[in-house]
Amino acid sequence: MIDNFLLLFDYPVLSADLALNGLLIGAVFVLAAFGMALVWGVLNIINIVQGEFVMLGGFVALMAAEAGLPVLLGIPIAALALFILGWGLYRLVIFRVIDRDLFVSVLATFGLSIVLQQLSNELFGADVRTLEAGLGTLLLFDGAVALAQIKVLAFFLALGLGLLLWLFLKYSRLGQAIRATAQNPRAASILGIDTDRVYAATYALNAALCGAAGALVVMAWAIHPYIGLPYTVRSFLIVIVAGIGNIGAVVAAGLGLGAFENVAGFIFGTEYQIALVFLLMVLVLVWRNLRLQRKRMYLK
Amino acid sequence: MSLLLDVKGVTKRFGGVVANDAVSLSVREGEIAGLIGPNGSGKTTLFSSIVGAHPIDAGAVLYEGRDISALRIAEIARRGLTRTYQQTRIYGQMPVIDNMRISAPDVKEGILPLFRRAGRASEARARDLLSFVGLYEKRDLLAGSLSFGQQKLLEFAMALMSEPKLLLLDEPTAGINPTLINGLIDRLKRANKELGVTLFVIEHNMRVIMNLADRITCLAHGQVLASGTPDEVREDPRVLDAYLGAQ
Amino acid sequence: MKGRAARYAAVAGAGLLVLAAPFLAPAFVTQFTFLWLMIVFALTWDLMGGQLGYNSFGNILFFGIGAYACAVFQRDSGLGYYEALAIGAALGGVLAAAAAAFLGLGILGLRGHYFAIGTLGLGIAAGEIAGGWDYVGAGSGMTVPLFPGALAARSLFFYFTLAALALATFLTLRWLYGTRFGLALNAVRDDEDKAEAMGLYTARLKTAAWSLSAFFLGISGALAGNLIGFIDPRDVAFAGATYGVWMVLMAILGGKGTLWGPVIGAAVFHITQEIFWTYLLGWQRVALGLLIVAIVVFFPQGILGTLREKFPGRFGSKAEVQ
Amino acid sequence: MGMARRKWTGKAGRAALTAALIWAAFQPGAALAESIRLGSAISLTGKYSTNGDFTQKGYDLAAKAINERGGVEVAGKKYTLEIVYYDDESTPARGAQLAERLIAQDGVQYILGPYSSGLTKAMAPVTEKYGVPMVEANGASVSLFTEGYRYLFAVLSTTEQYLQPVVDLAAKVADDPSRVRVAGAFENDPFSQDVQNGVLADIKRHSMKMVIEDKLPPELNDMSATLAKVRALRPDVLLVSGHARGAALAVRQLSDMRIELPMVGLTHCDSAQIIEKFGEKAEGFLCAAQWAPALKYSDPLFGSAADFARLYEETYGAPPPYQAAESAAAVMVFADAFERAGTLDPKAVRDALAETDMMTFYGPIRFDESGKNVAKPMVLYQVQDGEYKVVYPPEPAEAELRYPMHAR
Repeated sequence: MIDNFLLLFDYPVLSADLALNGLLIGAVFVLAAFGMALVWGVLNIINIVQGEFVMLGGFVALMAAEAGLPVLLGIPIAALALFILGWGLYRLVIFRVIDRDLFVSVLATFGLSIVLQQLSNELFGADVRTLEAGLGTLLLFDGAVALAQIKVLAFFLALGLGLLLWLFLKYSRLGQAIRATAQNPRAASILGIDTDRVYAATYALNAALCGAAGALVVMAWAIHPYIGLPYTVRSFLIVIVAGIGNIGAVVAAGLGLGAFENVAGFIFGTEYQIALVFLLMVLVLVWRNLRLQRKRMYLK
Repeated sequence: MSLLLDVKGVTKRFGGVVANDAVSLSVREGEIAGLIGPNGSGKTTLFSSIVGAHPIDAGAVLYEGRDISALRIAEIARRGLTRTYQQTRIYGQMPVIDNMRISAPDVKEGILPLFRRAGRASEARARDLLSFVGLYEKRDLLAGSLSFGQQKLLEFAMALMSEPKLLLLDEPTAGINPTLINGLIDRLKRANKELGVTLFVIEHNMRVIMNLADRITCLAHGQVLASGTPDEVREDPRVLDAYLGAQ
Repeated sequence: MKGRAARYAAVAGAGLLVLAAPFLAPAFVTQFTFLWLMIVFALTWDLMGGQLGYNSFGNILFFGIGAYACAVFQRDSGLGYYEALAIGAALGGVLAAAAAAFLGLGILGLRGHYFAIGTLGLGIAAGEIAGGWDYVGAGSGMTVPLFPGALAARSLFFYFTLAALALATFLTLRWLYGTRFGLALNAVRDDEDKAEAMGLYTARLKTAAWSLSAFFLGISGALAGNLIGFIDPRDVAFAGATYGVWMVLMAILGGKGTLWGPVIGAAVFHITQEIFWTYLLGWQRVALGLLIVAIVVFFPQGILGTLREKFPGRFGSKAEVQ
Repeated sequence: MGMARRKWTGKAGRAALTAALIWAAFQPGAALAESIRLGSAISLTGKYSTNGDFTQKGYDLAAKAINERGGVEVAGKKYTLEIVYYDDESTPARGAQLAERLIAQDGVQYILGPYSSGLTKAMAPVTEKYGVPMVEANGASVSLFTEGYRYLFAVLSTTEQYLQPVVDLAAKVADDPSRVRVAGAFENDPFSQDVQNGVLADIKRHSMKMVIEDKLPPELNDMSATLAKVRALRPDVLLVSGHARGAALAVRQLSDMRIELPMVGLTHCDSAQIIEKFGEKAEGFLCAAQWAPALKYSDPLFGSAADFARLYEETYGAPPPYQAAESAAAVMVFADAFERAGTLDPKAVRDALAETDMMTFYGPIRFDESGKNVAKPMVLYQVQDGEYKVVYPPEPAEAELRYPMHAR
């Protein structure tokens, strides 16, 4: 651990490498976190199946590429496929848990996540899978920092999609209906908004965002059927740090988490990387709660 | 009569909104004090400030001569200062009688007394208080299945069970069947006289509070507008203005 | 009283059955032993989730602490098998309870789903840390000492120790729920702010409940580690995806917040699960996931809760006197 | 009312069905007089399910081949082989429970091993305590053979031998072995930790220097932190052991990050299908393997190693990874032991297993005291022009080592 730390001083450019690579994967976390914030804010459920949407998005992109389609086309295809899946899941299960205790939705979506994991295991096998987008590598600082171009592309695509989402929520009719429902579902339904439809669309939109994120993950990193939970936790972590309504903060928190993970994983050892993410989440929760407790309140 | 509660210049802000602005008032031992004011005048916020549900921004709350404004709600409750809520709060998934049992005064001593068998006297007192508010027949029902008015009475009984010195009641007659209100006023008075509980009551119903309270304070826009005997307050033109202006 | 006599007879009958079961169906001893373990899981979870209203996804943490503490003690103490196991199990229970008390300082201040997710994070992080920590064998896990006696004796030994643990847990909780401590737990569950405003020591209550839950789980971990014979950090000790979730499910399936619900839930779940594993080879977890969804969506009250709603007279709810 | 009644009959029906299922679940499977039942709990789901699948295919192929030849002859009577499977979900706790179940409930008296050292470690105490022989083909961890198990037999070479050849080769090509700098990334599980211990001993022997020693998490999906270190320190040799995942990620990310090293040694290349997946990028990687189709071993059942590969490919549509080959060999070992024991008594079969000395398409099999196969060496492939070529040891080597790896 100390060795690793000293190494950073011996090779300062290493920190740039780690931090940059971390920022790039952070953009994908941001995308999934957008979706989580959306579903949390509008439907008031915590969607544990989030990470499985990411994973499935990856497999859809993989299948599309194996079917001979251009690799990058996998991103919209994954988004579309997951949109449909999200809509279907809403109609089958999610609508039944919306007005219930939060714990019910946590457990129900957890059940769904087990189902999707195992189905993917049966359908696609348990291997790590990656997809070659056929792009090159960007070398910076005389080759001391290498960034795969696909990661850079993923970064900008993720941020671009985030921007699109923001525009969509702000200016489109459906987006406005979503925001109205988030603020006050009863008032929205009195005003003639079909809240059930809004819920379905929101949930499907979330799935689509995760699907696109998954397609980027399989192209730039790797996926396997059991990759989901860490993505769910990361989304959750980002949302509780940033707050539900604040898109800028979500971006900052997501990128920060990516960089933190990579640097911390380097210093403490990759075997502790997941532990660090989860511990960080616990610490953030407790810290925020303690601060509120000074005001005699608690996290709600 | 000595001062049991002395609120000195209490200010409470929520963001930019000043809910209580340098409020000063007092409650004497053994009396029934009233707190009135139009909607949004900061009455419930003041209650929350007194019992320590949230920190106050300025001023002091003196209870039995000691400043309790830094204490937390449970600490304050243990000293015998308890409140009820406008939106009644009871333990909905527990039977009525268990709501009473867990409100016994010795639960405020710590964890260990909880393992002692509740004394006969305590059980008897729970039953008596339920009879007192007319809920004895319902003692085995889940508290959540009671009507709103009954829950209100249960909460009152629970508060009495915990043997407070000073009980803050937030609109005790709201949601109570109008034909029962006279009975309730009578019970509040009996609780005050017979059990020796000092009462501080927020009330919207003017007839009730004029009938009940020894002294009344009127809040408006977070500030004390007037205080005095019921008659003084009733005839204060500022109070009339505040109510008429607000409605 | 006639009811009392019948009750004594039932208790005696059940006791005899517990004693005789391993001899009646010797092939199933290990299955029964795991059933006792599941009952401990469900009961201890329900103490938190059902009675206190704190839905923990991380109670498996205490199971793992118990398993590791005991295994390390057995490895390093140099005592004989039984002595080391007994002291190790006690140590596991105490350490788990201490961990609960310590972690509770921060975590028990969280409420609702924040508590659920915070504990989930703790459970998973614990597994990952154990998987990287060389002192406890890191990713290679730990093997516990071999049982000194004969094969049949081993099975019976673990059957009876776990049965005793389950019984002790059950009786402790039964006693506890009869005291005002039990009422105080329920008060926190129903309205924590109110409980606090009434002067209850909610923080201590919550810590005490979690520590008690952790104590029994710690002991169960110590015994289960020896029963299984091999402790893997993520898949045995901190098996969040299996035991960790099952304990929640079993309690919910049987009926949260009741004494018998978790016991019934554990039995039904264990049997269902074994059937899935036998007949749905490779698809068992899909079925399990669907079962989870179905349970929480359609029977959030659980078996006992649903029965109480339908037949209040026979299943002890008092909600019908109205 | 009608509704309520229907509900009730539905409930009664469900209850009856459940009862029937429970009853059925607890009936030991009816034993066929003419067959010997082998039991196996393998990973059909979970992180090892790919290799679990190969294991099952290997078992099935061998059982089928033996049965088509008329089965096993024990004391003049012919028996067919039948395998009972359970899914251990890649978790040791489940594996141990299922082993117990196979033996105690299903009455199975011979166990075929699970996939991975971790699972084998969990099941060995169970088979040991019941005195049921287990022949396993996928648990190579050395620590399995230091516990004094008497009923455990492994047809494969143990873990510490996996990457030793790479270290030997590195010492051979270097001018001065003591100046060779080695980097290692090993998954945090029993198998890879043993691989690591094996190479550490050899590295010490050659007085090489270990510059990176990383542990990889089992839920691995990004190696960039380790590889960033590799980029900075430029070691002469990189060793990666992390089952199929580690192999796939190493190939992929080394190329993504443009890191070119003279020598990289991996395990599980063929099950990770690095050639199929990465093509050109896989060139030059060294891969540890228990077996290769190019080897010159043969037996009367399957013919040569190449014949086995052909049969496997005809049956399953893909070439066999070594996991399938060693699994098939495990079944052959059992069949051989049954015939030599001349009885189906587990103790006698155990003694016959201990005496095993046979040649198979997979290689020679002879167990030492601790139950591991000491007769068969490991081989090392290098990916050369899109094919696996055996480059070490010199005896079955098909091609020269390319060094540095990207040289042509």
